[in-house]
Amino acid sequence: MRKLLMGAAALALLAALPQHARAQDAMATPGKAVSMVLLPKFLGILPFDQAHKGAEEAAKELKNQTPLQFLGPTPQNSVAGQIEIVTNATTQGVKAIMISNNSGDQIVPAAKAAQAKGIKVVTWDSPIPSSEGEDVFVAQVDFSDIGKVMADMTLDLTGPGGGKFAILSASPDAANQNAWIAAMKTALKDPKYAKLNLVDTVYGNDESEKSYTQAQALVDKYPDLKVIMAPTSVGIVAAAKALQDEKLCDKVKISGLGLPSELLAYTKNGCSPEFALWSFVDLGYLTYYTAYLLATDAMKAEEGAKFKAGRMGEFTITKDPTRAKGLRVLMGPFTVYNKDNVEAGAK
Amino acid sequence: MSVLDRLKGWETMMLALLCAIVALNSLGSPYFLSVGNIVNLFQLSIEKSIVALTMALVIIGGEIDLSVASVMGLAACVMAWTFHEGAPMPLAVLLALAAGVLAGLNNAFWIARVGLPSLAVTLAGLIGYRGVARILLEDRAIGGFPDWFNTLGQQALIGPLTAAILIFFLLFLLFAIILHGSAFGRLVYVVGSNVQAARYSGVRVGLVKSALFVGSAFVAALAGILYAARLGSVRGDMAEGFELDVVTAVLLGGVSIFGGKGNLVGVGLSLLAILNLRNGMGLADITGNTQNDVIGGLLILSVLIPNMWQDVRNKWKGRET
Amino acid sequence: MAEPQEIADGAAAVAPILEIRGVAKRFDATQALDDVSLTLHAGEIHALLGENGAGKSTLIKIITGVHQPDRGQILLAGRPATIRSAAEAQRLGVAAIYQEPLLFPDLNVAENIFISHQDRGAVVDWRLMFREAEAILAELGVSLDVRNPARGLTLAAQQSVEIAKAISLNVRILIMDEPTASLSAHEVQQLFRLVRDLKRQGVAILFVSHRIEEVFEIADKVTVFRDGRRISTRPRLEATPQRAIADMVGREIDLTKARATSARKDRVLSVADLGRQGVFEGVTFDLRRGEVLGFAGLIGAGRTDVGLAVFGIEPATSGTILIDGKPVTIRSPRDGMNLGIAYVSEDRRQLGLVLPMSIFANITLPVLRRYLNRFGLVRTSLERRTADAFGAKLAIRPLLVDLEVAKLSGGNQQKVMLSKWLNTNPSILILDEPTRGVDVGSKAEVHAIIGQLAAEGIGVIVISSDLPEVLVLGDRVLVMREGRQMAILDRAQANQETVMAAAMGQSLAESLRSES
Amino acid sequence: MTWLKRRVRPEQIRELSLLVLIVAAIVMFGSFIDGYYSFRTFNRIASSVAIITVVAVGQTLVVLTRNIDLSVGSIVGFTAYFVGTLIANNNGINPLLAVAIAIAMGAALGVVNGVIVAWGRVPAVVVTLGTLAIYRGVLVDLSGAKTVTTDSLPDWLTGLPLVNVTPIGNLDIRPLFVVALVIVVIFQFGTTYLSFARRFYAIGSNPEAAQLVGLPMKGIVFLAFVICGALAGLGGFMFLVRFGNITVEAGRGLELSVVAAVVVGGVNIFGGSGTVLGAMLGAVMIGTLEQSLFRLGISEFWLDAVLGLLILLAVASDAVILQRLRALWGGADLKLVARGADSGAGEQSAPRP
Repeated sequence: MRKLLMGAAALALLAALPQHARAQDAMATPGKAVSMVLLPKFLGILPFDQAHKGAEEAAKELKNQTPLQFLGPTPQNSVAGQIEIVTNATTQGVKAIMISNNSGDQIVPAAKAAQAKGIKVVTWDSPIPSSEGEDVFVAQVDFSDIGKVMADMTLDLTGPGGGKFAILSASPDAANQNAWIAAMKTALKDPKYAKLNLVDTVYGNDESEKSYTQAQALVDKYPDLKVIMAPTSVGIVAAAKALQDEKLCDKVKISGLGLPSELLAYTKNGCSPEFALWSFVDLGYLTYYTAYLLATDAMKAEEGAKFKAGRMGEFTITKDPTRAKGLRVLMGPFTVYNKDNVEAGAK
Repeated sequence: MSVLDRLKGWETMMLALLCAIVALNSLGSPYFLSVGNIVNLFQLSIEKSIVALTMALVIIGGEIDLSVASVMGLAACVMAWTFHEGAPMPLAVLLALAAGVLAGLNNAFWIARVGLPSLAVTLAGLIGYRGVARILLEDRAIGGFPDWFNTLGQQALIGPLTAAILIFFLLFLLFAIILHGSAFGRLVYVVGSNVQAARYSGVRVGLVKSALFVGSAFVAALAGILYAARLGSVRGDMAEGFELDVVTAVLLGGVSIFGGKGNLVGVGLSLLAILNLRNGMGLADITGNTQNDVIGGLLILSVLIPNMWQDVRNKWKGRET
Repeated sequence: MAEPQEIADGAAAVAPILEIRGVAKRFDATQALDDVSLTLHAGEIHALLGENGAGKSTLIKIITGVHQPDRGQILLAGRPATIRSAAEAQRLGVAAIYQEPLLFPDLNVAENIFISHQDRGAVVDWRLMFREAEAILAELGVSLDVRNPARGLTLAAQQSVEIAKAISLNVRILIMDEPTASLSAHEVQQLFRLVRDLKRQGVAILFVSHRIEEVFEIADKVTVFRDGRRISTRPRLEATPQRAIADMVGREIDLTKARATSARKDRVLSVADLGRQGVFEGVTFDLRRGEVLGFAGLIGAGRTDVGLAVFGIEPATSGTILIDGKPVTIRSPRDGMNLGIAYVSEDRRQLGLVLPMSIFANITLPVLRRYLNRFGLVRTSLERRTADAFGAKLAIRPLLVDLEVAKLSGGNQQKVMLSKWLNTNPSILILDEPTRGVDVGSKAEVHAIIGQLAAEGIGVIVISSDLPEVLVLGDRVLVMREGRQMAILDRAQANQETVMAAAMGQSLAESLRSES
Repeated sequence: MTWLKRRVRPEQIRELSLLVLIVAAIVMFGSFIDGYYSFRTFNRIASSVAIITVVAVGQTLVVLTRNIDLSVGSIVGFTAYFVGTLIANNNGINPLLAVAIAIAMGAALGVVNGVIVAWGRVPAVVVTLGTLAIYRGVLVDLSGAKTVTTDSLPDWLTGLPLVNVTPIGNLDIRPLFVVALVIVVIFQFGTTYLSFARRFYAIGSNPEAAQLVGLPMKGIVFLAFVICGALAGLGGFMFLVRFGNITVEAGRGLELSVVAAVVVGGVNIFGGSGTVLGAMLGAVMIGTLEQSLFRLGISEFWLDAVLGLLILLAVASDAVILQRLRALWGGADLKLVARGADSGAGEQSAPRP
C-alpha cells in the first residue's frame, strides 16, 4: 500500500517537470497501463451503456493495457453504491475514476479521499454540484443551453400562442435534472417566452411506470395542458406512451431529452414531434480521453488546458459557468430530433 | 435440539463462513487486509449495521419495523432543514433525534395501544415518514454543515476509528448487555415467545413493545444523523430501501422471524460476514446486483443447509433403530 | 350413574377389530414403547390408564399413523396393516379425538366436521354440507350453528364438533385421548351418552383418561401402562381403582380422602357483588386465611372470569374487593400481584408458561425485578437457586433448572407454574384447573401441595371441572351457573348431587332437598 | 336481524367496512375535484389497480397459509422484461402463447420459492427476501442494459390498453381491468367453493390440526407459491402491455404495494382469514388514494406523507369496524376469543408474520 502511494507521488513529481506542455495541445501517449473506472449512475439503462461503448472505443485507440472497469450500483442504492465503488477504487489505487454523479454533494468526501491518493476524478453527464473532489466535468452540453433549448422546443410545440406546460423530471435528487430545470426557469424569464406558463413539476424516479402515471395525472389535473417537458430518457418515452394511450397526442405534446432509438415511433406519430439529445457514445469517448490524459499526467486539470481527443478533435478546459466554481470540458453539440432526422439518429 | 444448541450451532456456522470469506478476500485482493480497507469496510455501511442492532431486538420481540430507513431519512432531513432555517447545529441534531422518537411513539401507539399488526403500521410509516422528509427538503440537497459535524462522520477519532464505528461498537455492547443481561432483555424474549403468557404473568406487554419501537426509531434517527455526517449533505432520498438490507442481516444472524429466538452474537457475526463479503466482492470489481445475488443466496442457504443436514441425520437415525 | 345392563352387552367378543403385536418405539434415549400388545373388539370401550410418559400417547400416535413402530405389527380386522399417515389411518376407519380439540378457528363448524373428507368432490356444496353437519350434530343431540366459525366455541362445543368429525368419517376405531380433561361433570355425562351410542353402533373405542372414576364408569376393559410397558389388562368388573392406580404408579395412592381443613378466622379476601359487564355478576364470597374455596360449575359458567377479574387481567366493572378488610381496586395483573394475589391459569401452554424458555426463567418471570443486581442486570445464579429450591420442594422432575419447560411432562409443567406463582409469596392463590391433563401420581402430589399451602395460611381458590377434586380439596364450594353465583356449600352440604343440581340451576334449597 | 346474524358472519361482511371507506373516500374526492366522477377517473384507478390486484390475489393465497412472498416485484419485472424481449424479437408470436409463456415463467420462479419453503422448511420471509434480490439480479445481469421499447412490440400488444371492451355508448372499460376482475372472480369463487382451495385457510388457521387431520401441508404451501408466481407472471405480462417500455427496473418495489393492498384488504397477515375480494378492495383503496390525491392539487412532495397517513387510518378504522361487527354478533364469542389461545391481542400482535 505504502509503495503505491510513493509510486503515485513519484508520478506526480515527473508530471510537474515539463512546463511547455501547456503551449500546444496535450497529446495522449497511447500504450500506457492506466487502470480506470467508468461509473454510471446505475446499471441497466441504455444511455450509460452507450457511454460505455464510447469509452471502450477510446480505450482501444489509446491501447490502454489495463482493461476499463465499468462498475455501477443498483438504482435503489445508487448513492451508497457509488460511494462504495469510489472508495473501493481508491483502495485499489486506480489512476482515474469517471463518475456520472447521482449522489449530489454526498459523493464529495469519497471523491476527496480518492484525490488525496492521487486519483483523477472526472465527472461526466452529471457533475458534483459543489465541484469539490472533482478535477474536471465533461459536460455533454452547456447546461444553460439545455435550458434554452427546452424552452425553445416548448414554444415550438405550443406555437406562438404559448400556453401551459409541465415538467416531468427523473427524481427530486438528480443534480443535473435540477440544474437543467433551473436553467430552463431562468431562460423562461426572457420576454419571448412570456406566453409559456410552467404549471407544475413532477417526478417519475426514472421508472417507466411512475413516469407513465405521472404524465396521465398531469393531463387530468391540467385539462388545457399543451406540453410535457421530460428531460429524462426514461420519463420522455413513458410520457409519450401514456399520452398515446390517452389518445391525447393531438392536444398535448411530449418533448425533452430522449434517445432517438426509443422515441422513433412517437416522433413519427406526432406524440413527441421534437426532442433533443447528445451522443452518449461521444460523451463516453471524450470522458475517457480526458481522464486518460489527466491520469498519465499528459495534461493538468486547470483552466485553459487544451487537448486533442482522437476523432472528436480539440477541446479546452474552461471555468464552468453553470456552477459556482469548477472546471469543465464542453462537448456539445445538441441534436434536436424531429421526424426528418430521427430515423438517422436511431441507427 | 434445544434453542440454545441451535443458536450455538448457528454461531459456529456463521463463524466458519466469516473465516472462509476473510480468507478468500485476503487471497483475492492484496488491499483487503490493509487498515484503511478494514475501516472502510465498516464505515461504508456502518449506519445499516447500527440499525440492525435494534432491528434484532424488535424481531426477537416478535414484531418488525419496516420504517427504520424512512426514519433515518426523516431525521437527517429534519436536521438539515432546521439547520438550513438557521438553527444551531446541536439544536438541529437534538430536533432530529426528537423527530425519531416521535416517529417511534407513533408506531408504538398503533401497535402497542391500538393493537394493529406492526407490519401494516410500519409499512405505512415506511411511506409516510419518507413523505415528511420530502416535504421538508423537496428537491433540495442541503449541506455545508459545520466542520465538527462532518468530521464526526468522516475523520478518525481514536486510532483509525471514526465516531460512527465507535458508536456502533458501544451500542453493540450496550444492546448485548440489555438483551442478554437485563430484565428488559428477558422480557423481550418472553414477549416474543408468548405474548399471552407474558400478559398473564403481569408483564406490561404494551410497555415492552413501545420501548422496542421507540428505541428502534431513536437509534434509526441517530444512524440517519451519522449518515448525514458521513456524506456531508442531505437529500430526501437518504437511506431509501435500507430496511430490506437490515432485515436480511438480522435474519442471517439466526434471529427467528417468528420472534423469541436469536441473539446479538449471531447478528454481529452475520454483519461481519456481509460487510466482508460486500467489500471483498467490491475489491474484485463485483458490484450492484451480483452482490445482492450472493447475499440473497447466502441468506437462503444459511437456513436451508442446516435443515437438509438435519434431515439426512434423521434418516440415518431411522436406519440404526 | 352407570346403567348396569350396559356392561353386559359391552363385552361382545368377535374377531378383534384392532390387534397390536409386540410394538416397540424408541426416541433417541427413551424407549417410549417396549413390546406392547393389545386387542380391541368392535363395540368395546377399552380404557388406557397410565401416567404421562407411560407410552399411551405414543401408542395412539402409532395407531393413527403419526409415528411408525420400530418393531411389531398392527392388524386391522385380522389383516396386517401399515399406517403411514393420519390420512391413511382415516381411510382405514381410525380416528382420534385429542384433549385439546384441534379445530380450525377460521373455518365454520360444518367445514371443520368435513375438512378431512377426501370423497366430497372438488366443489363444496355449502347447503348440503350445512344440512349434513346439522344432521350429524342433531344425531349427537348437540345444537350448534354450523355456519358459525369455530373460533370462540366453548371447549365442550369444540369437543362435540370433534366427535361429529369422527362420526362423519364413519369410523370403526375411535381413539379418545383425554376427551374429558376440559369438560365439566355435566358435559362429561353428555359425552358418555355419545360414546355409548357409538359403542352400540359397533364402534371400538380406545379411551384414555386420568380420571379414574370416569374410566370405571364407562370402560369395559382397563389396560394400565407404565414406563412403556403394558402392566395389566382387566375386565372392568375385576379391576378396582385402587389396583389400577397401584399398577400405574407402582404404589398405593388414595385420591378420595378429603384433606383436613386448615381454615382460620381472618378473611384475607372478601368479594361483594362483583361483576363484569356481560360476563358475570353478583358474585359475593369471603376467603379465609388457610381456607380452600372450590369453584364448581359448567365450563363457561364464569368461574374463570371471576378469577381473572380478581387478579386483574379482565378487571371487574362492578362490585367491591376487600383484601385483609381494606377495599382495593385491581385494574391490571400488576395490581393483583402487588396485593399478594396469584392466578395459575388453566391453559398451561398458551397462558401459563413460556415453553421455549428455561425452568428458572419461567419461575422468576413475575418478580424478575427481585433478581436484579445494582446495575440492573439479572442475577441468574440467584434465579437458579430459587428454581432449585422450588424444584426440590415440589419435586419437579427432572430438576434441571436450565431445561426448556417444553420438555417437561404436564404434571411437572404444572409444578413449574405453581412454583412461579408461589415465588411471588401470594396470600391469595387462585388455581384454575390445577390438575387438568395431569396424571394420577402428579395429581396426588399437586393435591398434597395445595393442602400444604393452605396449611401455611394461604387462602386458596380452586377452580375445577373435576368435581371429585373440588369436593376433596374445598373447605367450601362456590357453584356458578351462566355468570351467576348459585350457592356456596360447606363440607356438610357439598356432594356430587348438590353441586350438580346447583350447577344445573336449582336454588340452594332445592339442591339440598334433592340431596335427601 | 337475528336471521341476518344467523346467515351472515362478521368475517364475511368484513369487506363491507372497507367498501364503506372506499365510497367515503371517493365521495370526499368527488366533492373537492370537479369532473372527478368520469370514466377517465374510473379508468385511471381501474388500470392502475389492475396489475397490483392480480398479484395481490396470488399474495393472498400465500398469506392465507401463514407465509409471505416478497419476491413478486422481481417476478413481475423478470417476466415483463423477458417476455417483452421475446415478443420484440419475433413479433409474429401468438398472443395467447406469449401470455402462457409469461404465466409459465412466473410459475417456474414460484416453484423455486415453494420448494425451498415447503420442503426446505425455510421461513418464507427468508426465502423470498433472498429471491427478491436474486431474481432481480439475474434479470439485470442477463439484460445487458437493453430496454424493451414500444416500437419494437407488435401493434396488437401496444394497442391493447386502448381497446374499449364495452362499445356501448360512452361506457369505457379497459381490458387490463377486465382481466383483473376475471381473476378476482375466479379466485373468489375458487377459494369459496373448491375443497382443495379451502385448505389454504385450514393450514393457515391451525397448522398443528392440519397436520393431525392429515392435510398435505407441504403440497398446499407449494401450490400457493406456484399460483402466486404464476399470477405475478401474468401481472408481468399486463405490466408489459400497459407500459410498453420495460427497463430492468420494471416492478421494483411492487412487493410493498402488494403487501400493503393485502394488509389493508383485511387479510390476516398471520394466516387463516381474509378473502381475495378483500385484497382487491385493499388495492382499490390504495389506488384510489394514489390516483386522486394528486388531483386535489396537493404538492408532489406531500403525496407520500398523506398516503402513509391514510393507509394507517384505513387499517385502523377497518380493525375498529370489524370489532364493532364482532361485538354486534354477540359478546360471548368475543369473550372466549379474548381469553383463548388466539385472542384479539394474540391475533394482532402474536409473533407470527
